[in-house]
Amino acid sequence: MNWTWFHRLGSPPHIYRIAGTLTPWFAWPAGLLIAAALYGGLVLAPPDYQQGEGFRILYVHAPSAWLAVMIYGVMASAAAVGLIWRMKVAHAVAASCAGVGAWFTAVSLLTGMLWGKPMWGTYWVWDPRLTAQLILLFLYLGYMGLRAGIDDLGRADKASAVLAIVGVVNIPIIRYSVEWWNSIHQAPSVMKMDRPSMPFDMLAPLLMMLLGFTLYFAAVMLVRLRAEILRRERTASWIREVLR
Amino acid sequence: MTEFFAMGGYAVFLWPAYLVTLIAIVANVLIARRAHDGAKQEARRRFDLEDEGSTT
Amino acid sequence: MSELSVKNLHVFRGERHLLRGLGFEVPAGCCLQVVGANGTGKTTLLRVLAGLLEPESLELTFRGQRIPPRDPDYHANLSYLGHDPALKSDFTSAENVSFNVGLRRRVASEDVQSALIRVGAAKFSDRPVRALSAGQRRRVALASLWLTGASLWLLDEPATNLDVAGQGLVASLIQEHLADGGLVMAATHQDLGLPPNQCATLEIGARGVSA
Amino acid sequence: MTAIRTSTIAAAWLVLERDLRLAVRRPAQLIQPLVFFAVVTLLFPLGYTPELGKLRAIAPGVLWVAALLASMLALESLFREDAADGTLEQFVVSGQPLVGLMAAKTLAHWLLTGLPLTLMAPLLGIALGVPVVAMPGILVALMLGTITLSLIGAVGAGLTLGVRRGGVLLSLLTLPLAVPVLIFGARATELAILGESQIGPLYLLSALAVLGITLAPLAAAAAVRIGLE
Repeated sequence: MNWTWFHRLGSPPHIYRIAGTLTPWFAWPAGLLIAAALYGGLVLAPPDYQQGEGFRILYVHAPSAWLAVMIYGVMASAAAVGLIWRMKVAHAVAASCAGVGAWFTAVSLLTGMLWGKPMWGTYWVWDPRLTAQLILLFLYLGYMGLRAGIDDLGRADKASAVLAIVGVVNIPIIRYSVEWWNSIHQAPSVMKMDRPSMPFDMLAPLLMMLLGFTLYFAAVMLVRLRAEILRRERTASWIREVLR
Repeated sequence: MTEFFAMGGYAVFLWPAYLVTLIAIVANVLIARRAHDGAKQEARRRFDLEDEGSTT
Repeated sequence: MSELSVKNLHVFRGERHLLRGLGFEVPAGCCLQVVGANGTGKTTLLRVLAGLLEPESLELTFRGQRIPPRDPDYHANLSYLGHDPALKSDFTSAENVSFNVGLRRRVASEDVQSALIRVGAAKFSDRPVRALSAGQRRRVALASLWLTGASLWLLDEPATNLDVAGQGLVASLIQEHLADGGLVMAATHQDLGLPPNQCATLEIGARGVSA
Repeated sequence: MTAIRTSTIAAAWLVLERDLRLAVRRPAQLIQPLVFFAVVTLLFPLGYTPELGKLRAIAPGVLWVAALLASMLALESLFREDAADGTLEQFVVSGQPLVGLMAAKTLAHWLLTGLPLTLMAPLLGIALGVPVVAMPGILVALMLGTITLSLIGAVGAGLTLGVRRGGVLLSLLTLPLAVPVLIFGARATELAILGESQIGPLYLLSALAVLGITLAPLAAAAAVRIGLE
């Protein structure tokens, strides 16, 4: 069984071209889905019996929180593939994820705080999910700090890959310990909403938004991936045609 | 229309939340685009350097 | 049949494609002198072969077996002497040698003393290394190299900081090692006084391809 | 001469013994984390209140945060000196499994930092109004927690080996990963002070320690190999 498809995945010019052609296929559906979900979430969905119109923040908070965790997972798996099979493209994928992940972790925190204020009267509430997202933000910042701290690109790729893998092992542990910490102190919990037993017209926009955000991430990541590949391929001859 | 924007009194929390998300979405698109253009320029500069290097 | 053969060695250091398709062979009992201007990749070559630096691509064969440069048995059979003599300044030379060699094989304190005598470091063997000159430290490092008795020696500028007598010591250690059927790769411009059949030269030019 | 190759355990023991002997030769470095631990702990009464009753309530958090930061302090030098004088390179080239040598170095760091901090904690606990009856509980919890801290710290120290002024980055990488230890440790200490059974958090701390012992040396070895390139 020869792994030609796998090795082709590893060849930068091939990936560079694919990334280029795929980007619009992710970008446009993402835009449509987000627009539709916005309309659905803000206009069609009925207000929540408890939180009234305020619950609509869910439509930006939950997708950002999902993106934050999902991106770290993508980053760590790309890092693992990069380390195990020594594929530069995989490291390039990991490098392309970090920035977007950190941004949306911050967004999930901010939207969480803006949601907490009307519900609990204070911007910051030590809700387990918000706390875990905060620690996740530090993991992202640590990853980006380590990458920035090492000059040699090859070494930065490998060192940050080890950190990403160590980080992803710790994320469930951190989540569990924060939930455990929250339960022993009976601290308030804002996010009762996101295990939705919501009616369909509330749930549909959320699912559309989740998918839209995911496709959006894929599109942005692919563009950054092309940049990262160019940075790593340096003087490879195939770049000449690309630049023409 | 105005009561739509009032969002049942939650406007002051809801719209900033959506604004923050919009900023993140737009910013990441710009960052990605700038990173790619920058990398292309960098590669072009390196090739010109190399062409000069080998011709002199 | 050669003890050590390298093929298709490519190494990138940051921007530069430092070693491009390097290939060479070192038969048993032979010393390969690696020469070239500074920054052309002599140290990089030795560090890659020692398994300290990951190359872009490399086909390494040692004693007829194709192995990765980080193979533990391959490491057990090699000694790498880099720019720094790998000594703890708070330890005495005897403690340093017994640790460095002891990490690899059982060693008795008499062996340590005889090694220090062999390299002329016996007189200062009880003072902490912190109090020694660079040349004296280099001799202590040579004592560990000699005592370990690994078959492949990867030496990066072995004679730095050494006086004329020290350089003679390096040459004699290498000759003795080759006589035992050992292998040496040394990045040095020093004339080791070896007969032509025991010594080859690998010139790494600006293009990084073996001359 | 056919030499008898040193076994992995013997090599690891050699590294452990070397680090301990080196530390004894330079005791100043041993004292600093302990003084730091004391100073940070004793700042809280000055910054908060002299009332022992109130201090007792925050004692667990204070002790554990101070212990966390103190053990972070000593991590900086775990690999840096060995990398500078070239000995760490010899570990990688020695033919001995690097994981074993990394485990030995981490154990040495715990014996020289984690353990002394743990033994000192009851003394500082008294200054925070902690009842003497709670001391054994605090000792056990801190002992387990500092093991995991050393293990996570070793990975962080390895990763920041190649980074100039990596000290701050080392803390930024290690502290988020140490959050579970802090949570379970502080809770175990709190239960000890209240005189209740602390078996639950102790199990969780032991689980973290076991996870750390199995995985951290692997990650530290990989990090060091990369850092030395």
